Amino acid sequence: MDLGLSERHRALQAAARDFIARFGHLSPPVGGGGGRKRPDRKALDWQALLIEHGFAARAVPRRYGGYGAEPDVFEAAIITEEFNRAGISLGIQGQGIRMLVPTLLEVGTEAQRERWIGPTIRGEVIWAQGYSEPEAGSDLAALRTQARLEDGQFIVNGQKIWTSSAHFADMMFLLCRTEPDRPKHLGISYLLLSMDSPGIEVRPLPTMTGHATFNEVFFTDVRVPADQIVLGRGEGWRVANVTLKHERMLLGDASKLMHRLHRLQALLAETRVEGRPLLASPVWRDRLMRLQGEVLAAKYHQMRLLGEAARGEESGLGLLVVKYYGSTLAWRLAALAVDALGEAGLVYDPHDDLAEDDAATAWYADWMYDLGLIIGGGSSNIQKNIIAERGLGMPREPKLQGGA
Amino acid sequence: MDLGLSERHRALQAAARDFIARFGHLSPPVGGGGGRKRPDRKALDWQALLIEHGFAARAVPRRYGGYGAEPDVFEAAIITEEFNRAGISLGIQGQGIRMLVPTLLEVGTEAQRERWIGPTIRGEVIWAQGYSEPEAGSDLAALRTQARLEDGQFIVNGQKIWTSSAHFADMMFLLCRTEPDRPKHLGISYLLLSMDSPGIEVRPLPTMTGHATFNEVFFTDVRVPADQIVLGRGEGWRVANVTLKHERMLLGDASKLMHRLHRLQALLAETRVEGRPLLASPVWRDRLMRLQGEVLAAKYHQMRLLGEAARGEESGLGLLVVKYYGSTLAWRLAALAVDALGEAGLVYDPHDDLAEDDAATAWYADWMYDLGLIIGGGSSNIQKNIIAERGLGMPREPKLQGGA
Amino acid sequence: MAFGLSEEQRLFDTSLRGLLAARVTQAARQAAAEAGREGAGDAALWAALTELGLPGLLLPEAAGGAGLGLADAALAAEALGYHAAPTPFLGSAVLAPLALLRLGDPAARAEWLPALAAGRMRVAFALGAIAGGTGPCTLRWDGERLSGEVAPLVEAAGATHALLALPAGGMALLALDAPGVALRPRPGLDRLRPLAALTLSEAPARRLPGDARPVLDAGRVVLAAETLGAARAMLDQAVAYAGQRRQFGRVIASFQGVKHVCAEMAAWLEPCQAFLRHAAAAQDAAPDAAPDTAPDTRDAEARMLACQIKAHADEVGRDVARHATEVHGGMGFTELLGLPFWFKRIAGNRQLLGGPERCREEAAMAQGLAA
Amino acid sequence: MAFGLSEEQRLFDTSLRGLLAARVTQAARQAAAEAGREGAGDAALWAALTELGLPGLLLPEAAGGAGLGLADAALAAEALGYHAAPTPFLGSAVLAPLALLRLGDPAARAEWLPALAAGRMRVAFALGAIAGGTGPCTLRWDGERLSGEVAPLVEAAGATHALLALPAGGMALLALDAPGVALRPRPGLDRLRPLAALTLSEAPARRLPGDARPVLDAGRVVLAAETLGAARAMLDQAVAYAGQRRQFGRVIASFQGVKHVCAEMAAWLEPCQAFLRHAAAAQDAAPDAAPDTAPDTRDAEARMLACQIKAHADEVGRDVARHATEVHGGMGFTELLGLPFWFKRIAGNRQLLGGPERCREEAAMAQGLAA
Repeated sequence: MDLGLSERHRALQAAARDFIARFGHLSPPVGGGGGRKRPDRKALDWQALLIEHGFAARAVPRRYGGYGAEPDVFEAAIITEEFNRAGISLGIQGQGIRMLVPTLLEVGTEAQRERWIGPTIRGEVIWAQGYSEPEAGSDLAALRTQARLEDGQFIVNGQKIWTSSAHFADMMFLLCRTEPDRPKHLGISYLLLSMDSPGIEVRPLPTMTGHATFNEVFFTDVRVPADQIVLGRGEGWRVANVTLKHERMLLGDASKLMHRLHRLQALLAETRVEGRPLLASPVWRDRLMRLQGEVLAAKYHQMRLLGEAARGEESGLGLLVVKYYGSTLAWRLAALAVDALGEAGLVYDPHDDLAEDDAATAWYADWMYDLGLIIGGGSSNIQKNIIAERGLGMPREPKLQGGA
Repeated sequence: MDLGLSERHRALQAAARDFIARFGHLSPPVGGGGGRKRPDRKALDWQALLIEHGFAARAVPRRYGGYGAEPDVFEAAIITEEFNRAGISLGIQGQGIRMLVPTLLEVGTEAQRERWIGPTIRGEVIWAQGYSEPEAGSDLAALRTQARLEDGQFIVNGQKIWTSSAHFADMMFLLCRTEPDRPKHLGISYLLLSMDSPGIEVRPLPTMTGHATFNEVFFTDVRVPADQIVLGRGEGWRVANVTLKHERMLLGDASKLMHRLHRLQALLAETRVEGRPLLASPVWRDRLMRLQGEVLAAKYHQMRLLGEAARGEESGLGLLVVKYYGSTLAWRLAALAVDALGEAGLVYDPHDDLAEDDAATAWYADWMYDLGLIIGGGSSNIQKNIIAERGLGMPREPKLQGGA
Repeated sequence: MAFGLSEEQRLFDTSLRGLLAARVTQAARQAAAEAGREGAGDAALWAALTELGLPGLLLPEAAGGAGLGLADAALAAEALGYHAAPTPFLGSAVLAPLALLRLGDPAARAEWLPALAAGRMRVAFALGAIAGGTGPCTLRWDGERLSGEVAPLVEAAGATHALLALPAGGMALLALDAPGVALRPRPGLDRLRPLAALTLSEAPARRLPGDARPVLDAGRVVLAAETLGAARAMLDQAVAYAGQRRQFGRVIASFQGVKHVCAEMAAWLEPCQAFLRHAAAAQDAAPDAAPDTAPDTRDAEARMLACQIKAHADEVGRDVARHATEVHGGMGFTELLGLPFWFKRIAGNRQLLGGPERCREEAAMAQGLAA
Repeated sequence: MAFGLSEEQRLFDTSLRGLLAARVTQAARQAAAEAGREGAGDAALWAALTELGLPGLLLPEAAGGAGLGLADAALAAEALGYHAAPTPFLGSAVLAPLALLRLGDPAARAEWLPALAAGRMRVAFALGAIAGGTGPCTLRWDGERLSGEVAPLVEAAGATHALLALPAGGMALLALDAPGVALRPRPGLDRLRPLAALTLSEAPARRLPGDARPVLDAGRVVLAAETLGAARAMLDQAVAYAGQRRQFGRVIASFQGVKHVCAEMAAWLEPCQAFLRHAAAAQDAAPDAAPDTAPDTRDAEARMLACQIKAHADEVGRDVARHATEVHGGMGFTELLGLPFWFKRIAGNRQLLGGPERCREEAAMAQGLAA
């Protein structure tokens, strides 16, 4: 149902469908590409085609190599929905494009924008995110990686973890402590550094999915030119929050849930036990229908948030619940799939290129990776604190005697 | 299956079955009697018959009017199971019999035992429990009802809430603060007082079930003879813990769950939608079977705890989880029944004598009352703290800056 | 629709909530509960709501109505649920108007629509025959007369008429003061929505032939709206109570245990609103279902959404009702703060017009996933 | 049985757990996972367990076994699960011995029981044909030869034999080095329980005619025991980790949010143990099921308990596996602490021999509640 689309949005929807019909055969496989390994020729060509037609880097100004449309959250949602529905790649989805580019557009210098935005949106420069540290999981203020300024260069020492594309990235945006004397949040800076710099060691981090997705990165006297700082010294926390804002408004969560629901329904229709499809069994059907209700809530809730964003309204509680609701629901969708796969689904054969995984492996990988997402970037407990404190106005955890 | 019963226990089981066959027709209706209103003639006669045959007050010494058997948790479990299975009353179940009598047996004076145990187990003297206060829900140490000693009498002032049989009780066992200068737990005493004393006002507390079950009790200069204290001044906390220990080892929780499961199964078999019993629908059957698995765990877990108690072993974690597990499971059993009742079950017609309630009303009342039980005597949060701290050895809540 | 409210809707919502906040006090609920036991409704509240135009919300302007849609009715129902208002909105302002508009002939409309719009008709309903009801329903036609029994009849207190779904198909509308009508009030769990058992012996009744499911669907959306409004009220009360109640030297809202329970409730509840509004708008967009024709895709989607929002609101509502009560501790179990009015409204709504299992199965059927 | 352990059981449990704690280190699990990819098992661990008598646990003393029951096998499985041990206990020490004891003729027993007791036979299994398996199973007899394919074959690495449930009823036991046998190792989710696809072309095999369900039931109890042991290990690790890991200036075990999650896990897990022990003992008490006779009540109760303990352990196991991983934060998602070995053991066990839905439906059938 298309309730609520304006004429302009209907036109974009039609344009997307037309593009998919004409060029869809050129799309790299979905799941491959962005994030897990360097884009290949096919992915780079596809990305260029998407930008040319305004289906990628749509709101990036032309002078930086983008399509130059006005930012419009509905347009982005429509594009995501149409491409997902058709099973067509939305192009390169790395952290550079999703997080760094909007951040530079908002708070970067003109020189930084000119140097990095174009190559990044084209997929020529791949970025890794250097935020998490082993001793500062949910507690970013506790981060320890240090950078001291010496002869016009920052000298970085320390360790990052969960850097998802570090093994093939060209660059990293890094949070580190440059002002050890200032209070926790105020001592952090946001640096851009080359992964080719001497003193960087990348070690793959083995995780439960078996995919080579994450890394640990060790820094020993790594030198970064002083102009590769975003905003200024001690402003890293502010920059990170800009990035986070873009992450939060990231589209596609509900679209991912809808897409997964459709795959799940197909799985239940295909999987037979004693000759009968699981979907014909009321117990399995009821589980599917229950999840469908929850996914529908996510879907229309996202449309509401998009509307609020478009009208410049603060979404407050509505926005704060999205991550917790969506990540646990995604896990439960995958859990039903895993149950449906049964014994035969226990064959698990992960490839580095996710697009090569068989269906059962993909479901199990999703299931485990989603557990990682529930944990990552603030555990469920942190999410619930945020919802309660910022969304419902409940008091913060009282300070401890003696502090720490 | 009777795995694990010794010959002696089998003999008791046979005796119980024989008793039920011979005298079961004399039983008052289950649900009526104990706890909600004063026992009538029929209930008193039945109680006398139960004591005579050793199915009530079994382990109370003969000199206090009991049956005089050695305490044996298995015997109690067998009796409970047989009577519940047959739908026959286990006699009067008030807080006097369940909590005060074992407490007096353990820490009362000889005079206190002689005076109160006999009339209590016969159902002639009914007790109310005076623990909870409006401002001290889960936090007993915060209780405010005061008693000062004056001319050989305690003078009680204050307010209690959740006193379940205060509107017809003869006596109350009361926790109150007698030593205002001592630290919180050490200032409490445990008094026995007559509900006929001047200065007591009992107001019914309207609750969601609509049954007249609970009261608020107000004390204004109520006089209690000084020898009606159990143990001594400031020992109330210790006495309450003795009572609590008996409450915790109370039988019948798993038996209640089993009994409820059977009623639930019968309900699903009887209730028809479009001519078809709900039990024939896989979705309803699966919900029932899932609950059956959880009830079976409760059932055998209780047998394990009984065995540990019989062997004098500490049950630790195993005992600490019982209340939380059992009360939430009981609620979920009732919730399935409520769902099964559908629209027709919305007719809700509670009587003061619960035995007169129709089946739908009884299920709804159970459902709401069980929510009260989840809340009562320490909310779920308190239960989880206890399990984590005492059962798993996790640290206590850190002290606040400044305290309170 | 961008899931926001229009200016008109916002104004309507504000005035309705203002009226309800002023009139539906704890004492008013208590009084209505007592009156319901005698079979009477809250006439003064109904009169005030009539002045605001609630009974005619869905009726065409020609019939004295406001000509609005189910999106507006759902908005009203959210507010009514939020205040646990004792009022026969569902039967009188939603089911009966829609039944007449969709299934009634011109004569029936002419006879009844103006009375409905003016709030003079209060219509109790029994739709169990097409919604998996567990109560008896032996209604049958004998010419233009109706005989048999049905229970429960819902919103029965103070009702002037009854709208009935019939086992053989179609619906019937009849006056409760007609000959051959015996109404026996029955106490209900939700004392603000009184019940009755209805026995008919050749009672005169008007036939409303055709597919009654669109009427049922609209009712489900409105019940979902009410449940979600009530659940939001319970969450708000739980957060407020936790911010005042002290235990162990702190307000309990500062304990993670309490905070996380509230956060869970909010996480479940918050995304429901847009779903509800979309499901309501879909009812307005679905074409009138002509009897005996296969519903088209759009109609099927509207059905699916109505079934799913009801099922989902029922599930979320139950969780919120339980946990908000728990946050209140013993106080939530008493009637002192009135919390059980909301608890029972949510519990009752779950059972009406088909519980979650039933609604999910119908949703599967609407999508061709079940026979 | 008073749900305690006998002195013998306590000693056995202590020595088994001691052996496992010493041998099944993180490095050993990692090595076994690598070896499993090549189709090999952990031969040294199996040899050590053989010395302790594990393979012959259920076999009569005359055959070189210990003559113990499923209660003891379940005890062993709890310990193996607790240590996520890479060993073919289920197939070689439970399913194959019971299949031969219950369905084998004297010749079959004489041929194989001593080799089983001595740990020389390692028996992979595929029981999907009678347990709602989703993999292919086209096995059929051609005289005494067996043809067709089946997958997954479980505990395949290092296996010498295979025990198969057949679609037409009964079971078959065959040597994997026989002619006509093609085994294709397949990587499994639980890398400590390797899988294979098996294709047979007129392979020589031994018929084990009769009702294979009692063998299946025993397997379900043992899987439940393993899952519960693994879940307990995850809870213990979560509590220990939370007691060390500091965030926001405190160990995370002092946050109610973390404490309550651990308390929930304990509340679900703790009551399972007695249920498990009773379900195992019920298997020992149930009479041998004679083929083609209706099972008596006692047998039916043993069936019901086996199905229910499997379903319940699967559900509790999934919750514990998820939440114990969450308590570990990102560390739980990595293999650095090895936590995924337990997670995957629990996840895999859920799928083997029938998932919870299947087991609950069979439990209903055993009670005459479903056809």
